Amino acid sequence: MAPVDAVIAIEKVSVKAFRLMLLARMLDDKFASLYRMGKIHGGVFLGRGQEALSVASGLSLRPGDLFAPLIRDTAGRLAFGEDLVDAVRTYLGSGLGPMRGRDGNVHRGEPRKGVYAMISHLGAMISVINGGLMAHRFTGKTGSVGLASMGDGATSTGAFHEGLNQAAVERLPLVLVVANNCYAYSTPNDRQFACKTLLARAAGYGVEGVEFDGTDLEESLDKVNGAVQRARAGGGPQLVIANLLRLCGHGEHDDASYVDADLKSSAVGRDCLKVAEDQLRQEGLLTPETLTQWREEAARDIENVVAQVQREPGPDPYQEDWSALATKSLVETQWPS
Amino acid sequence: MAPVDAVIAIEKVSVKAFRLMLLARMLDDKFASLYRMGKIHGGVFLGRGQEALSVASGLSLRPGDLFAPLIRDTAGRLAFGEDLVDAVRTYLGSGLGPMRGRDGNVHRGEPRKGVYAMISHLGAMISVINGGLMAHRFTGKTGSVGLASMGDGATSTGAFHEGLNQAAVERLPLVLVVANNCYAYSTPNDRQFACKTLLARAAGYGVEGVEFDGTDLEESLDKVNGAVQRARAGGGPQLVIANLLRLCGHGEHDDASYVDADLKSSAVGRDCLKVAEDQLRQEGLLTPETLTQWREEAARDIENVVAQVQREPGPDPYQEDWSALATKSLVETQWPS
Amino acid sequence: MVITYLEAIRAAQAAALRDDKRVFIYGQDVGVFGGAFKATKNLAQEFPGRVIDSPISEDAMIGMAVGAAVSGMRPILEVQFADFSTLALNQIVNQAATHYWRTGVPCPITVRLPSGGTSGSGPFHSQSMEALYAHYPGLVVMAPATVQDAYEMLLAAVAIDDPVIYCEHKYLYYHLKADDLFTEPPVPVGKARIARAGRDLSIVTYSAMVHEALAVADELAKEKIEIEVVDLRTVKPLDTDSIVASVSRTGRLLCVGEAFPWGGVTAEVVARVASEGFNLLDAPPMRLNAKDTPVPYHPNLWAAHRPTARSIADAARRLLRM
Amino acid sequence: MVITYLEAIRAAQAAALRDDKRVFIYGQDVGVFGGAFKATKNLAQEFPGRVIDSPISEDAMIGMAVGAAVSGMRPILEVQFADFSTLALNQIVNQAATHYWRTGVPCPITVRLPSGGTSGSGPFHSQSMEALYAHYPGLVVMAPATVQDAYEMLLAAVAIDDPVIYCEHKYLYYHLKADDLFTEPPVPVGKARIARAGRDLSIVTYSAMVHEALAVADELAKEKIEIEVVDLRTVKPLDTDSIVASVSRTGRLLCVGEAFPWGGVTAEVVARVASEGFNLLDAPPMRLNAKDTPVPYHPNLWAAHRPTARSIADAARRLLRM
Ligand SMILES: Cc1ncc(C[n+]2csc(CCOP(=O)(O)OP(=O)(O)O)c2C)c(N)n1
Ligand SMILES: Cc1ncc(C[n+]2csc(CCOP(=O)(O)OP(=O)(O)O)c2C)c(N)n1
Ligand SMILES: [Mg+2]
Ligand SMILES: [Mg+2]
Repeated sequence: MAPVDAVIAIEKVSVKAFRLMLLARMLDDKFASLYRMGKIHGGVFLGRGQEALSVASGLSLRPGDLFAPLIRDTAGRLAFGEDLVDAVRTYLGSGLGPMRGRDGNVHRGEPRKGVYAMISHLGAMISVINGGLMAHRFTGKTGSVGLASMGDGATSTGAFHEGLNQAAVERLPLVLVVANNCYAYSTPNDRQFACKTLLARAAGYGVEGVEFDGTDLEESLDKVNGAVQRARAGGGPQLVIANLLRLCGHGEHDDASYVDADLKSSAVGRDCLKVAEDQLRQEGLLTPETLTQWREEAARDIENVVAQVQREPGPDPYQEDWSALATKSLVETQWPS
Repeated sequence: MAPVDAVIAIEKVSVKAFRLMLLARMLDDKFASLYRMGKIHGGVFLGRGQEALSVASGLSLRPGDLFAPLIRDTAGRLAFGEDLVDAVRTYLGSGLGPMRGRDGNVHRGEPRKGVYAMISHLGAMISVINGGLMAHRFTGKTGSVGLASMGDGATSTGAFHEGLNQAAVERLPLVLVVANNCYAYSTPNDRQFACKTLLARAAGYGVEGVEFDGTDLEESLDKVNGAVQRARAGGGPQLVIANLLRLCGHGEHDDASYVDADLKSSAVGRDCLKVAEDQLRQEGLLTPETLTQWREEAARDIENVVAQVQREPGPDPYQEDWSALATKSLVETQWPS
Repeated sequence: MVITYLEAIRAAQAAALRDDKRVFIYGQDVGVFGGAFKATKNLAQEFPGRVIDSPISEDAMIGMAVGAAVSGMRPILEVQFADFSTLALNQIVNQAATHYWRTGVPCPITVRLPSGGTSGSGPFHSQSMEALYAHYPGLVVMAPATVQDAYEMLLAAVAIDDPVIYCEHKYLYYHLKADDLFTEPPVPVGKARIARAGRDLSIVTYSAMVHEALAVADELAKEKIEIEVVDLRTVKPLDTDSIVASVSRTGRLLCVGEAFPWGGVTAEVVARVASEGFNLLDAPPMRLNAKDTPVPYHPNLWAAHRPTARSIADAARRLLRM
Repeated sequence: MVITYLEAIRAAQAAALRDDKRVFIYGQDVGVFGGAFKATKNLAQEFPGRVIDSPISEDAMIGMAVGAAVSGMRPILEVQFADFSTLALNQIVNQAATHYWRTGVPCPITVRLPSGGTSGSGPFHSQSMEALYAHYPGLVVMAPATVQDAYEMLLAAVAIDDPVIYCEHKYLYYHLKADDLFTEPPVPVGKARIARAGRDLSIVTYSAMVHEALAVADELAKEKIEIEVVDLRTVKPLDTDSIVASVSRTGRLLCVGEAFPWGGVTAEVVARVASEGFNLLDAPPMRLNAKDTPVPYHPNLWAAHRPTARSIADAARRLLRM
């Protein structure tokens, strides 16, 4: 049996994790409803069903680590310390957000705080994390890790391969977390790869791998944290495969009617939030009252932030300097001027 | 014990293979000497030390199959039926060669005969082979296979990953032959990948794999042929890893001084031509007299062809239509005209 | 009957699949799902085994198409957004585009690139990449602006023996409608089209910007200014003759494009007119492009980033005063 | 002392490594081997742990540089040949080039591209890719033509807070020599240089073609024709002021580039001069590029494919008669 302290620590983490999952779910739901009301300029992409894994990624990291979240990582971002307002500002394109209305929705980050801003091209963030870790190595910053999120579909990109192999050659503390949600947009696993499990890839890169049920919060916390610890301790890159199901469309424009009904009713189709709730209840860590209270608090926080951001001005094209260079002396004259 | 017929067949193949290896080695040597005499316009890249594997690739294929040879495949090309004169014409840039002086040295092919013309970008030919095999599938051409050659270094490219994964998903009869010659230009394996053996990659794609001593002709014939047979029989993609050493520079401009002396004196450093010669001698299939005779024949053939091609005119820029499009009505006017 | 630009693209693919056994379609989610934009809706069902979902492997997608084309097929590729074709660039410009010239064996592939900006799409789902492809030898680069062209040029792309980059504009998908697929006499591939005749100023443009230019022509017509709008249709080959002929009628050239400002179609057009039609010009030729930053997400910024009817009209007025 | 263009590149990297701890070099075979062209010879030995061999993974090479740069380093990347940068294009144009604009955090990487044609190198080891990179917002694109510029601009590239594409010409590596690294006063980055003054015709060009143009100027000087040669140095930003100023002196513009003819530097230069300096031109501006095919292998074809002193002189004479 684990010592009492450790049990309490784990419990606390799972409680914290659950609250973050709840917040993420409700924030995502809010984005979906704003989308339906036509208040969002582009697409909306949710993490529904993936919050347990995502929150585990965010909570396994500590300040000084590097994180490259992907589109379904609302929970992980919040867990790593993202301010609610940054998420909302980015979705609403506020000029005050970290992306200043230049980029939107899930394409946000704060590199100086260790959160890289994803580009859309799948797989492309892995090598960027590697580079950040190389910088840490060069500057003697030891003990940090970098975690990159990924989907099952993204494992087919050349960038995935080059990035993981690069990390392996340099033996970098990269944790590559694959949310295998059975689909890449409409494309099922069997049109994406032919290996029985993506875990089989680990050996081909000479890295450690672990696979688990990503609908289970405690499992997720345990396994992701384990991988992060191994990387931190010098064990080299870690390939983490979590099996789960996306419980929403690819984006909110998509009804996901292509998702196999059998999968939905199978174990991977469980709602991780419900699973976590049940776990916490059974462990006596959650009462209906607390849940209601947490929900209310989350709802209030979200409503407040959304209301605030909706009052904020959009970016002003006349205030923009319309240049993509940091070196202002090299900016080209626009034609015609 | 194998039935007598089969033994004879194998012997015959190894004899044929040895003669082709000898021819390839001598042709390569000729290119090297032309290079030193300043008679070659660009680089020269040899297959020295890789002839056993290469010839096994070429001999395992039959008409109707597809082949994407790489830079060290003089032997395999000859084995698959390349005319000596095409190789020489390409190296010398003759206007009469298959590439008409437009492309040169190792960048030659005759797609209509099943030999694709490699581009330099490593890994890029795998998916092209896949496409040819898809065409066969669409047109009901069954029983054909496609073989792509590759180096250890090329396994780090995104194209390698995407191509092999694509073949696996489509379960195409692709045979991917990796000549692991321990170096990519000057870069040793341990700066290229971190897996113990590249064979460990096979499982990650859900394909069959085989690894062997590529300095051994009989082993090479046996293993490559086995993979080709499995692919032909519907077993899906095959990853073939052959270990050997490049017994020359990356190109003839390179003295390969970076090659580890221990490797040179180890088993992978054996000269496959010498190994094959010894094997054949021991099996009573080769006498010193035949060897001398074969050498003389090869030397004469090569000298004749080189002499002929050297008399051929180079391409005439005034005869070129200087357009890259097949649809002549769409060719752009050149500026200025 | 009303048919959209997107439906025309779907119809052309259906016709190609129906009429030519060598045709197949390959791309992410193009199968039963019908594609991210539904450009292949029902085609997998109608043509079993010939509309194939690919893994997320842009490089291998084009490589596979090249191999199939060289072996006799006529693949149509859908890249989910043009922006992702950066990952296929090598196979396009070095493999497909060089193949005929190097080997004498044609490589007839059609690469469909959902291109151009729409509100809220941001830096990575809005790009216009025609300049990259047109720069490399060996490719035909199309950018249809009308429903009829969307249909006819896609069929032409499949029929042509060369690799074709077919830039279809996402904004036009649903916004552009026609009463019929065939409303005008067909124009051969490689020829520009006079979308509207005029004699005071030529606006030379392509793709979605043709419609902005036409709106400007409408507006300025109220001031008795006659704008001629030239729709390039293919940006490579570029129909210099028709462009110069238009400038010879109007004496003034405004070239408009939605792509980034350095290089690209507008530079090539203006450079050619300056070289070949110098004496026809009554005023300096003018260009209007997007701004030199990534394509912004917020509609306020987006509208200011790319040319619009308003900024085109401003430029036209300025040019007319010169 | 005699120093080659290649040695200047090596020297600049040595100086950068020596003076700035944030600098490291990453690329295939750049380590103990010293690089395919020996541009990093001995640097791994002199600066242990800071000159690192990469796997054959161009996409990951640039991605890693971006991550390192964003976290405070100043990586120099060597792509073995410019032609292979097609495989890194996505990371360059979408990751590195957009980073500052999107996040406000600069991404100071220097990507060295051994560029341009040499005899016998063929379609895949000869390309000039500056136009692709200049088209995308967010990049500085350099193309040094002299030994001094090779040195000074590479140091500037490392110092600049933006991603720089540094196109170094392979033909100049050994052919171009100088007595000293510093023979002329330094010119700021972004400014063109008058490589030779003249008043009859401006040849605007860059990289190896500067030397062809200078040879033409020498030759035509015998006929009392004074050619002004403008060396662009950076193709983005493009120093329009200096170009227009030169044309204002000569009235005639011939723009020469070694790249493919559609789009690119010559189109951009001619288009800008036509727009901004229209009234300065006494004759139509003229362009000379390579032909619209891949770069050929055989020297006969190669010499006819790209501009040479001879074809430039022909074009200049034609233009002077206009
Ligand atoms: C290189 C690339 N190709 C195509 C796309 C378009 N795209 C965006 S998300 C997506 C599916 C991603 O699937 P997966 O990696 O499994 O992540 P999930 O959406 O399931 O979380 C695709 C194809 C892209 N973003 N990048
Ligand atoms: C994508 C790409 N990057 C770089 C190169 C330059 N290059 C040519 S051969 C070579 C080494 C190849 O090593 P390997 O694949 O092991 O083949 P080998 O030469 O050992 O047979 C390199 C780096 C290339 N051709 N393609
Ligand atoms: Mg998925
Ligand atoms: Mg090798």
